[in-house]
This record gives sequence, C-alpha cells and structure tokens, in this order.
Amino acid sequence: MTKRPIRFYQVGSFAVGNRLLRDDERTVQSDPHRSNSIDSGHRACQGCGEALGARYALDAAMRATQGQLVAVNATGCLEVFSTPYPETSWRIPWLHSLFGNAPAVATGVSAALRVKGRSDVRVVSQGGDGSTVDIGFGCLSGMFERNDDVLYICYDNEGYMNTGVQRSGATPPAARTATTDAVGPQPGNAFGQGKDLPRIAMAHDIPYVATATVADLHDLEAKVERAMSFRGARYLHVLVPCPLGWGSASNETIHIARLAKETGLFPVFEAEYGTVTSVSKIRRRTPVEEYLKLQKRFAHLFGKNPRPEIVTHLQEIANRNIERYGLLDTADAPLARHATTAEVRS
Amino acid sequence: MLTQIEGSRAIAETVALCRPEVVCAYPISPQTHIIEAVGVMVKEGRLAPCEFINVESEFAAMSVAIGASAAGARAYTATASQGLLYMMEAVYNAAGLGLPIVMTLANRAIGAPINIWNDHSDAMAVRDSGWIQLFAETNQEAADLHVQAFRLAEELSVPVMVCMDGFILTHAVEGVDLLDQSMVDAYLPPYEPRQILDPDNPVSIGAMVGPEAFQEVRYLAHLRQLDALHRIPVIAEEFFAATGRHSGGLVHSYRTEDADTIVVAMGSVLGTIKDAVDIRRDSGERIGVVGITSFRPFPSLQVREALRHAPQVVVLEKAFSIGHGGVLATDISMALQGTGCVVREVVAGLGGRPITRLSLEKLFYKAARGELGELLFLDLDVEVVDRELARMKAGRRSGPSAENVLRDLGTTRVEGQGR
Amino acid sequence: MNKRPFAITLDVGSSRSNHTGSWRVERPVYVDRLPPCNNACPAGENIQGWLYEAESGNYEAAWHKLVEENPFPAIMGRICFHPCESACNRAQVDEAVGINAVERFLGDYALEHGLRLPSAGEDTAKRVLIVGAGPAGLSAAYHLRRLGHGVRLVDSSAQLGGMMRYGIPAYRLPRAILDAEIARVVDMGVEVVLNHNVADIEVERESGGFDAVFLAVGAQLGKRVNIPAGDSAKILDAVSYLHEVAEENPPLLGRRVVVYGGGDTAMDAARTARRLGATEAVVVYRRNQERMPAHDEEYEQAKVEGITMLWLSTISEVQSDKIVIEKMRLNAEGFPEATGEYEELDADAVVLALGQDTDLSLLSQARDVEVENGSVKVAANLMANAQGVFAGGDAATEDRTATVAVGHGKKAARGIDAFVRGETLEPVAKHELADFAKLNTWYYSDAERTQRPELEKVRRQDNFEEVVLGLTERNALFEARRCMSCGNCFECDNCFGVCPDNAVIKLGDAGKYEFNYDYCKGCGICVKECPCGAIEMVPELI
Amino acid sequence: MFQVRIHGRGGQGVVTAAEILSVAAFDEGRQAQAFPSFGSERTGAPVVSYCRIDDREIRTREPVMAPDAVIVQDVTLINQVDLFSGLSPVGFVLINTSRTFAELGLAELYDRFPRPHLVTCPATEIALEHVGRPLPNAALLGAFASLTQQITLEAVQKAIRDHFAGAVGERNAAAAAAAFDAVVTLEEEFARADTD
Repeated sequence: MTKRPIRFYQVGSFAVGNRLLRDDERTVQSDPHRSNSIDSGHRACQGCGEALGARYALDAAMRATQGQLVAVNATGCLEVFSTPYPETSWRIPWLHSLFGNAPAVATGVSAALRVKGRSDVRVVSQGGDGSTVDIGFGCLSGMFERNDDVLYICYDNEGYMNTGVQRSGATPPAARTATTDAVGPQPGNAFGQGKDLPRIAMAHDIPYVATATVADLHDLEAKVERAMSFRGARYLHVLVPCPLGWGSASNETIHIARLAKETGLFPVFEAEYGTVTSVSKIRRRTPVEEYLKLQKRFAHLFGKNPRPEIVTHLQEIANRNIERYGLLDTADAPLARHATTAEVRS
Repeated sequence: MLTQIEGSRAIAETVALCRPEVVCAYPISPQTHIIEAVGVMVKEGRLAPCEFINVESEFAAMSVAIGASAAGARAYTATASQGLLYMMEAVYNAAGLGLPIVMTLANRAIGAPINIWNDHSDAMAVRDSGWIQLFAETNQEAADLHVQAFRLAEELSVPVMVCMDGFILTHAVEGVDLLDQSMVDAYLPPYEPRQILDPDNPVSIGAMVGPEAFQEVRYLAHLRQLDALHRIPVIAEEFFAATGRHSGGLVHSYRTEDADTIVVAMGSVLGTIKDAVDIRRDSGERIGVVGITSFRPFPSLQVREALRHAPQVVVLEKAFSIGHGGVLATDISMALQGTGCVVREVVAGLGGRPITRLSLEKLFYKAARGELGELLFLDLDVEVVDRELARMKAGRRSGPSAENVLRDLGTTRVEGQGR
Repeated sequence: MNKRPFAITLDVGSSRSNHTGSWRVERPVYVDRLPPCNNACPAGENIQGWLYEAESGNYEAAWHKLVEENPFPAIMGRICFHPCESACNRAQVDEAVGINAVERFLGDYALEHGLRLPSAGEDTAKRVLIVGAGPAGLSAAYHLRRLGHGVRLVDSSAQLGGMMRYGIPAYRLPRAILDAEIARVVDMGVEVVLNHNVADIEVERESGGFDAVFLAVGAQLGKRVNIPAGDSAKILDAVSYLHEVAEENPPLLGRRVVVYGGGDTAMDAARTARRLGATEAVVVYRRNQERMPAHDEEYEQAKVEGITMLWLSTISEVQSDKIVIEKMRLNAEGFPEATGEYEELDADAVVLALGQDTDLSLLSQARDVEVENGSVKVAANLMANAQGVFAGGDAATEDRTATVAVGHGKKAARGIDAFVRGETLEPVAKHELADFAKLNTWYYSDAERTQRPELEKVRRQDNFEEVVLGLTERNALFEARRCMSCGNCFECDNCFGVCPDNAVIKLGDAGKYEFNYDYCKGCGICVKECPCGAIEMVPELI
Repeated sequence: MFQVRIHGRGGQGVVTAAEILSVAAFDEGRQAQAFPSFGSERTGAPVVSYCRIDDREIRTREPVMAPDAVIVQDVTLINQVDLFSGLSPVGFVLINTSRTFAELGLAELYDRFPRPHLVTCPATEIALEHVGRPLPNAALLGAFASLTQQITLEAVQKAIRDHFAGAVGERNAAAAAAAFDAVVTLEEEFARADTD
C-alpha cells in the first residue's frame, strides 16, 4: 500500500494530524500553511464531500509539486460553486472550459507547458462523475490512450447533482435519483448497469490508477503523491458523498464515505500499469444495510415496505468486490459485532 | 518563393512559419492534408518546438487548443463540416474565453445526407460563435491569411477561423508564393497571452457569469469584433508593405465602378465569377463583383460603401438558412437598408455542385435584364425535384428524399470519402 | 491586470468576501467534557489531563498535573483499585487504558528524578488539627499546606501512613515508596505528632487553638463474629494481623491458616500468611466467586500464589486444629442460606477478615457530631454537624479505599479552607460526561493494553518483594497514548482537516483551534468526526 | 488555356500525374492549376484529375468541362466511363495501351478528332521496364509532351524528379523519356496493322 501505516500514535494512521507526530507523518491537511487550493466562501452545500475532496487532493498535489500546479475543471457542482462571478474560490491557476472536455483541455495545458519548457508545472484535470464517466469519457479515454501528462481526478458523487440529482453512469443500483425514481417494481436505478471507470482506466495500461474516499485522508494524500511521482496519464477516483443527492445528513459525509469502503461497496485500491498493486483492507467489516440506511436515496429499501432482496443484491455486489480485490485480511473475517450474519451471504 | 504546390501543403508550410506551439489533429476531409503535412514537419523536427497531438475527436482538438492557448501556447488546428459541428461547443467556448486560437476551416457541406464536398454551411453554422471568420479566394490568399490570422487573434485575444473551400482550394495544386521565415517572424511577434495559467500568478479562467454581467460580457466581445474591423485592414496593409501582396482586408471590389449589377460572394467562386463577369462585360453588361473576406466581423459600412451605387445586388452564396434563404444575403440586405438597392439571393454550389462559368453567365444575363427572382437555386434540377414533390404528394411518407433523388438520377452508388 | 477579460477571469482570494457563515443555523463550539475516568476517580484526579502530558513524553508535567489532586502517584499506582479503568471508554473499543500503571510509572519517575511537590501556600495563620495520618489525613495535610494553613497531624501509631502501612502488605506497596511519598508531604511543613491518642477531640481542638479539625481516624477495628471456639483455638482479626506484620512482629499462626471473608483484606491476609510460612492458606467465603467483594486482580494473584478458595461456606466452629464448615447455597435473591451440611477442615489458625469498624470514642464529648452506622455523618463539604469539625476517609464512608480517602482529604481541605475563611464552598458544576456515544472511535489506532510484568511465582513465596512491577518508559508512553482523551481536545487536527469550508483556524503551539464563523456553514462534520467528542453543535440564536 | 483531363483508377497516380503536369508547366514559366475530381479516391475506383495550363492567371474554379486533351491511364475504363465527354473537336487523346484504337473498339474516334491527335503508348510496360512497377502516370506525361508539345520532356522529367526523390525519380524520368519516344500514332498503327 502506498499509505504507510503509522506505528501506534493514538490516532496516527487515521486522523488528520496529531500533535504527537512528526510533521512528515501528518497529512497535508494538518498543516496550518496548507495551500487551501479551494478557499473559504465557496458556495457548496453544507457538508459537501466534493469541496472537501477537491481541497484534499489539490492541496496534496500542491505539496507534491512544490506549488507548481495548474488545474482544469469540468463543468459541474465543483465549478459552479467555486467560481460564480465575481468571486473565485481557487487559489491556484484554474481553467474551466466545458462539461465534456476537461481531459482534453488538460492535455492542451500540459502540451503548452512542455513546449514552453515548463515541465515542472504539473496539470490536474478534475470533474464529477457525470463529466468523467459519461459526457467526458471520450476525451478522458483519449487522454489516457495518448498517455498525456495529466492527473485526472474524478470526484464521484454518483450522479448529476449540479442539475438536480439525475442518474449518471456511476449511480449505484437501486439508488433513487430524479431520473430513476423509487417507483414501480424495480425502484431506483437498474441493476446491471453503470461504468467501473477505475477498471476501464486500468485497461488503458496507464502508469497509475487509484481509488480513494474522503474518509481516509492519509490514503488519499499518499495516492496523490504517488500519482505525482509518475509522468503520463494518471487517474484518481475519489468517492465524495453528496448530502443533497444522497439524502444524508450534512455531518455524515465522511462517515458515509467510510462505510462505503468498510462495506466493500467502494473498493479502495491502486494499480500501476494496469495491475492492482495494493488494496485498502476493510478494517471493520460492515453490512451494506448500515451504509444504505443513512441515505434517503435508498429509503425505499427499508421502512414500511422493505425490500430485503434488493438489499441482499447490493450486499452481493459488496461481497463480489471483497472477493475480487481481496478486501479482507482473511477470507472469513467476521463482520463487525453489529452485523447479523443473515444479512451477509458469502 | 513561388511554388507550384497543393493548397493544403501551402497552408501547412505557412502555418509552420507562424511557429505554432501546439497543433491538434483529427482527420476529416477535406482538411486532412493540412494537418498531415504539419505532422510531418513536427516529426521531422522542422517545426520545433511544437507539440503535435493526435486527438480522438474534433471536440478534443478544440479543447486541447483551448488548454494550450490558456497556458500561453500558440495553438492551431484545422477541421471541416461535421468536425466543426462536433467541436461546436468548444468553438463557442474558445471565443467566450477570448483565446486566440487559429483554425483552418476547409469548408464542406453538412449532412445528412452525408456529403464531403464543398459549400459554406459549416462556416455559417458557427458565424455567431464569436470567432473572426476570414474567407480566402485563392490558395495564395488562404496561406497569407493564416499569418494575418495569428496576428489578429493575438492582438485582440479573439480566435480566428480561416475559411477556404474544401477540395476546390485545399486539393488544388497551383502557384503559391510561400513566405520566408524572417518575414513572418518580423510580421508576427511571439504570442503574449492576455491571460495565462501561471502558478506564480494564479487566476481563475472560465467563471460562471450570471445575468448581472453576461450581457456586458457579450457586448464587450462584440466591441472587440468591431475593433477587428479597424485592425483587419491595417494588418492587411502591413502585410502588403512586407510582401507586396494584397491579401486579406475586409471587402474587395472588381469592376464595380459603373456597375448596374454587383455580384457578392465569398471564397474561391469569386475567380470563376470574375471570368464570367469579364465575359459579360465584353457583351456590354455593366456588372462587377464584391468579394467579402471578413464575414465576421461583418463589415457593414464597407459593404454598403462598395454596393450602394449599384441598383441591383446579386448575392451568390454556398449556404442558406433552410426555411429562410441566404445567410450572407441577409447580412448584405441589412447593410444596404435604406439605399434602395435590390438584393437578389442566389444559392449555388451546395454539397460540391460545380458552379460553372456558363451557369454564371446565364445568371448574369438574366440579372442584367432584371429577370431574377428574390431567391434562386443555381442549376437546380427542377425535374428531379418535381418528381419527388409528386411522389411526396402521392404518399405522405415516401422515405428519405435523398435516396429517392439518387434513384431518379440513376446513381446507384455514391463514391464518398467519409469521415 | 486590467488586460484580463471582464468577468470570465477572476483573481484569487475573491471568494473570501462571500461570508457563508450566514447559512448556518447551528454552530459548532469547542467544549471540554468530563472524561469518565476523571468522573470515576475517587481522588478527583484529572486523569485525562495528566495522560495528555504523558502522551507527549512530558512526564514531569504529567506528574505535576497529577499531584495537583493527589500527592501519592507512586502509592496510588500500586494500591488503587482504579475505578477509572472500569469507567474507561476504551474498554468498549478493546481494553481499558492502563491508567494505574501509567500513574505508578509517573510516581516512580518522580521519586527517581526527585520531583518536588508544589511548595506550601502563603501562611494564612489558620491552624488545622488532623487526626489520623492515613491517606485521608495525609491528603488533607497536603492540600491544606498548599492553601497556606498550618497543620498538625496526629496519629496513634508509630509511623505515618495509616492503613497504607498497617493494612496493605509490602509486596503490594513497598515501604520505601510509601515512606518517600509521605516524606514529601511532611516536608511541606506539616507538624507531626505520633504515638498520640486523641482522647477527646473538643479538648484537643481547644487546647491547641485549632480553627478546624479533620477526623481521619480510619477503620482500624476488625469486626468479630461470635463463633463457638475452643479455648485453644487461635482466632485473630486480619487488621490486627496485618498491623502486627507491618510492625515486623508477626504472630505465629501455624502451617494451616484459614482466612474467613471474601474481601481484599482476606486476600492480603492469606497471601501474607503464605509468605510467613503457611503451607496451606484457605479463604472461606459464604458466597461465590461472582459475589466476592475482593478485586479480581487480588484474587488472581492469590490463586497464583497457591491460595485455595472455599466458596459458599461459613465457619460454624473453631477448634485447636480444625474448623467446622457449614455449606451454604444462594437463594433467589443471591443471599446465602444454610444447608445444614457440615464438613471439617484442618486449620491451625483462623484469621477473620470480615470488615472493620471505626473507633469514634474521641467524639464522646463532641455532642453535635452525629454518627450513623458507625461513620461520622458529614455534609457535601465533609463537615460534620459540629462547626469546624470535618471527617473523611474510612471514618466517614463505607467505601473504604485509600483512593476515596485521598479524595476525602482533598475535599475536606477545600471545605476547611472555605470554613476558616468564612466562606461557603460553592459546588463546582461538573462538565457534561464524555460518554462513549460522544466519541468517534474510528480514528484511534488499534492498540491492545500493555500488561504489567509480574514477579515470578517462585520468588514470592518467602518474602515481601513487590509482586506487580512497573512499566518501562516505552510501555508507559504507549499506554498513555492509548488514552482517547474523551471529551477533551488532543489536537488531532480532524476538525481543521475535515471542514469543507476551511472554517477552522489552527492556532498552533498547543493553542488548539478556533472556528471562523464567517465561513462555517454549520454542517457539523467537525462534531461528527471529532474523535473525542470535544465539539458540540448549538443552535444559532435568532 | 489548355485543359487536360486524366482518367484512371484509384492507386494509379492519376492525381499525381495532374500535379506533376502542373509543376512541369509552372517550371516553364506558365500558370497551372491541377486538381482531382474530389472525393473518389478509393483504390480501384475510376478517378479523374485535371490540369489547366495558361499564360495568364487562372481564376476559374469550375471542373474541366471541355478538355483539350484526355489521358487514359487504364483502358478497362473504356466501357465504364464517358472518357471523351466534352473533349474539344481538335482535342488530343492519349491512351495507355499496347493495343490499337481499333482493337479497343475506339475506331469511332478516327472521325471525331484530328487523326494526328490520337495516340497510344504502352506506358505500363515502359513503367514495368524502367520503374519495376505498373505505374504508368509518369511515363504517360512523357508521351503527353510528345503528343501535345504543351510542355517539354525536360520539364516533365524535372517535375518527376522533384516529385519522386532519388532513384525512383530517375527511373520515372527515364520512363517518361522512353514513352516520349514510344508514342504510337495512327499512321504507325496502320502501318503495324499492314504488317500483321
């Protein structure tokens, strides 16, 4: 794993910082002089995972590049809430062009920097899942295939949140969105659809592909740093819960991201040149139900007319991830004590 | 140096003299030869430093150019037809962001039915995008306009599209006086961006602008284009001073001094028109030509000055707005408001239909006699159209007209160079 | 640069003019909550506070913080039954923090490094008589001296320490440690009078001109029960037995010793007997193991040392070389009932460890002092009904532990201080308890408790060498860092990191954090992700 | 203005022929314009290219409607394409073949055009001999120079050498020279027929 687990220091490996740690063992975010690439005053919703994820990732990239960073941004929540005229929240050079072209624009920036002899300046391209897995997919694949020197970061909140919560190719099965309503015999988003972009990215054999969540900052920062140690196309897929779109409490953002990983629904791993090199093991295995119940978009699976068979189906997806990536230390690691075995079928 | 050279190659050579730093390439006929030739020069190292990027679509091509330009590089690409439409969103974006990208547009029709041949539908489709659009009459002018385009774009921070007729110019081998590097270097200073992505001086480019300022942004863009109306002639004049060649400018008149009828057109068809005009002049008709080089910004004043003394203006154009009529003609009519000029619209050469001198002569003959209607489709095969109309009348739905027309014409197979 | 395009291109930092704090309906505020360890500590130690210092390896600061409340870390680190650890939230994660072991480490560290207690306060010219030099009396003396009051400490025994010396065997509390920590208190200027029986407290107070009296006489009288016994039967009580052992004058008990009772004193007596040559030491107790009052650790050590237990048994008769035992059973309420079944057990002596009583004869003239169930009845400030007479420790409670006594000493000192100043001691409002539900334990690294090393069994048989050993510095540090700092910020930077609006200001240099309410939108993530529950959301006032 | 139309199939260098021809004319100080019939350049498909030569500026952009010369690179096109459409009554015809007009079924041309303007040339065979590949375009330009005298053989050879670098250029130039000498007029055709 890229992340070095810190030998016991109270909260060494998990919290943002710790007064007991050496500076180099703390996260970038614990530094009072961190870049704050995205500054206060932005108009993201309360508890926005994307605003957080963007600061985490870009501040880490800023550190990795000694501040020599340019960001390209696709249209979407992040763009809209950060740069409504006359105010911008960005403290780094930042360019927004269109919804579907951020990877290509970044290619252009990267090419310009190379031709200008400024290869020390690195390029990050970023967007939500809509701009990444759907409308910008062609440009992204092109950027990967040419192995352009760009780190693309997808802030995945599993839907088109900027436009009012519609389904994207990253929306999970059964989730209710404005275009996959919780009505009819198969409420919410269909099973058997959607794109697994990290694996698609790996299929391009690019130097580096990783997933992360806003719940594990050390891991996320280590991955950004690792990504920045490569030249060529790199892809980082960060799960960023959206209180608005997921119907979760604004204070649950990190908790939910953590559960996404701990249930196995969102496998956290990294790959180099198309091969998985490490996975973040599940620390406290949790049944999917605990994750789902915190989100109104899955409320139709519980309550008065519960749909346990759909929950089971989602658990099977988690189980498949656990198996595929080897997310447990041992194959038969028990669920956390609050889990009921009936809910988790292996 | 005067060289017998294919138009596309002449453009590539000239673009290379302009020292573009990022060139994005995506194949689409009839633009492909240009970008291929630039690619060779980069690969050989003749054009350096330059990043030549084989993108996956025109949308990406323009997007790469946007990124490159915003990062301070001189960016160039070329496209045509469907490619232009596929990058349309980015075309508007480049202009909105004020990025001085130069793009060659090898004018070609837009499908369906798919058609790879020349007309101006593509250029007309983006006339409101905020790009400057310059039309070349010959390969010589097309080449020269690229040098002027970079200068203009970077002076004003506006992207410029050099329009040249696909195949007719791009694939024609003819004599072109290629510029030399020292001349171009003297004429075209290095790109000094108006805004740049610089870690030492960060800015946010591409903010969301709401109702409180959007109209002002657009108005300012309009003012910049009006500014271009002043700069284009100056830049052309300086080009003349450097090369002794009249290329560019806003409008050009030919034998219009005493004309009763002035034909207005854009692009390569002007040559054929001039031949026809000479012949009609020989027959005693007082007819002249005005060529529009700068379509956007539209030089209304200059057009008005060039045409106002002619009772009749015939606008011959290779595009039209379906359900309305000529596009250029509409602009000309606006420019001529209150002059009393009669404007006749002639749509010709769509989808590569040859515009022959003979057809033009017949047209001018009729024009001289006041026999033109308001809107005429030159060399329209009336018989075919009538048959299709009759068929459509018989059954409300009779399949795609294009197929039926081809069947009527006895053409069973279309030779096409698709995208 | 006015060259830049209007509106499309913006200068950095401009968003800071948008004060998103106006979105907020609730605001986070930093709080200090009461850690359950502190809450449970009878001595009122700020355990979380001194662990915080120990976590960073600043043992001196940790010790100083500790002795603010309790001057006997090395003693407490050995004999306290640490209710703090029972209350510790970490027990619900893996195992409780070994607070007691760290305390002992700090106590030993201080002795080793000669750390000094705070000096006495400025003289107030007030004088206090303390009767009883056990943990309550010594604690009160310490705190009163810090407050500047004069103290006379009297005790009937020859040495200071009370039950710490005469009740607790040396293998649990080495005398050198005891002496050293007591000496530190005495050195603060305590007038000590030993071998002095106070016959009448009123007389003593008046003759000495004391402004107040603190009764900390302990519970030195072993309870007796009426067991038919032969003349030659050897029966003695555990308190006396241990006292005599402490005075290095141990009575001879024979090879087979029965201890009657199930408390810690019973265990001490049995273990002491083993060390003094008894080949068999049997503890007879009328209930079962579950209901045994002795602490598990004591019981476990006793077992290791070969003590045998006879559960559900009462002694119905004692003879010179044996005893008769009646088997008991527990009824539905858990009380033992006689079964009528008897058996005999060889025994050379029976030690009664059935509890202690307080000798309150010195109060005979002090009519105002009310006594209830053998203890002095006191108010919250530990003052008895009589003006200026305070009582604490075993004499005033049924919760008879050294730690409670130390706590009483402190409390009494505060009560006395207020009294002699003519003030009323206002009870300090306790902070809200930092219970487990307020924590986010995800963030704590997995770390199991460090076990204290113990003396090998063979080396315990014939001497009073200390059985439970101390932690190394490295282990003590580790153990301190297992503290979750419940309810009190320990600077993990989580709030600073997790705020999506960068609305937390890190002050640095242990200055902790501040909210920037200009930008805080009130999402509450900082509260949710605070590991130790040191932030709470409060509604915005309209 | 002299206008040439070249017929062939995609892959036979039809467009190149027009371009080389225009370059040859350009080199001789004349104005020239070469262009393909746009779009139909798939291998094997019938292809047409054009070349205009003039002493004045060539402004027209219309296709060549009434050529002054037609070059047929591939005789298999005879029954598929109207090869001689619009050809000037005094126009030239150059056909790449080792057969005769009569053998190709083109005897009707005898009366439509001046007989000295009708020639054949076994350009494919010449190309095979000199270049080693059946690409007749360069050779035919030598024959064209011989037939029309619009350009000199030397200009054709220079243009060929400019277009094809090195040895390939030399071989093609040699093929052009050979073809220049190998033009078969009707008279010779008749003479040959007599001897058969």
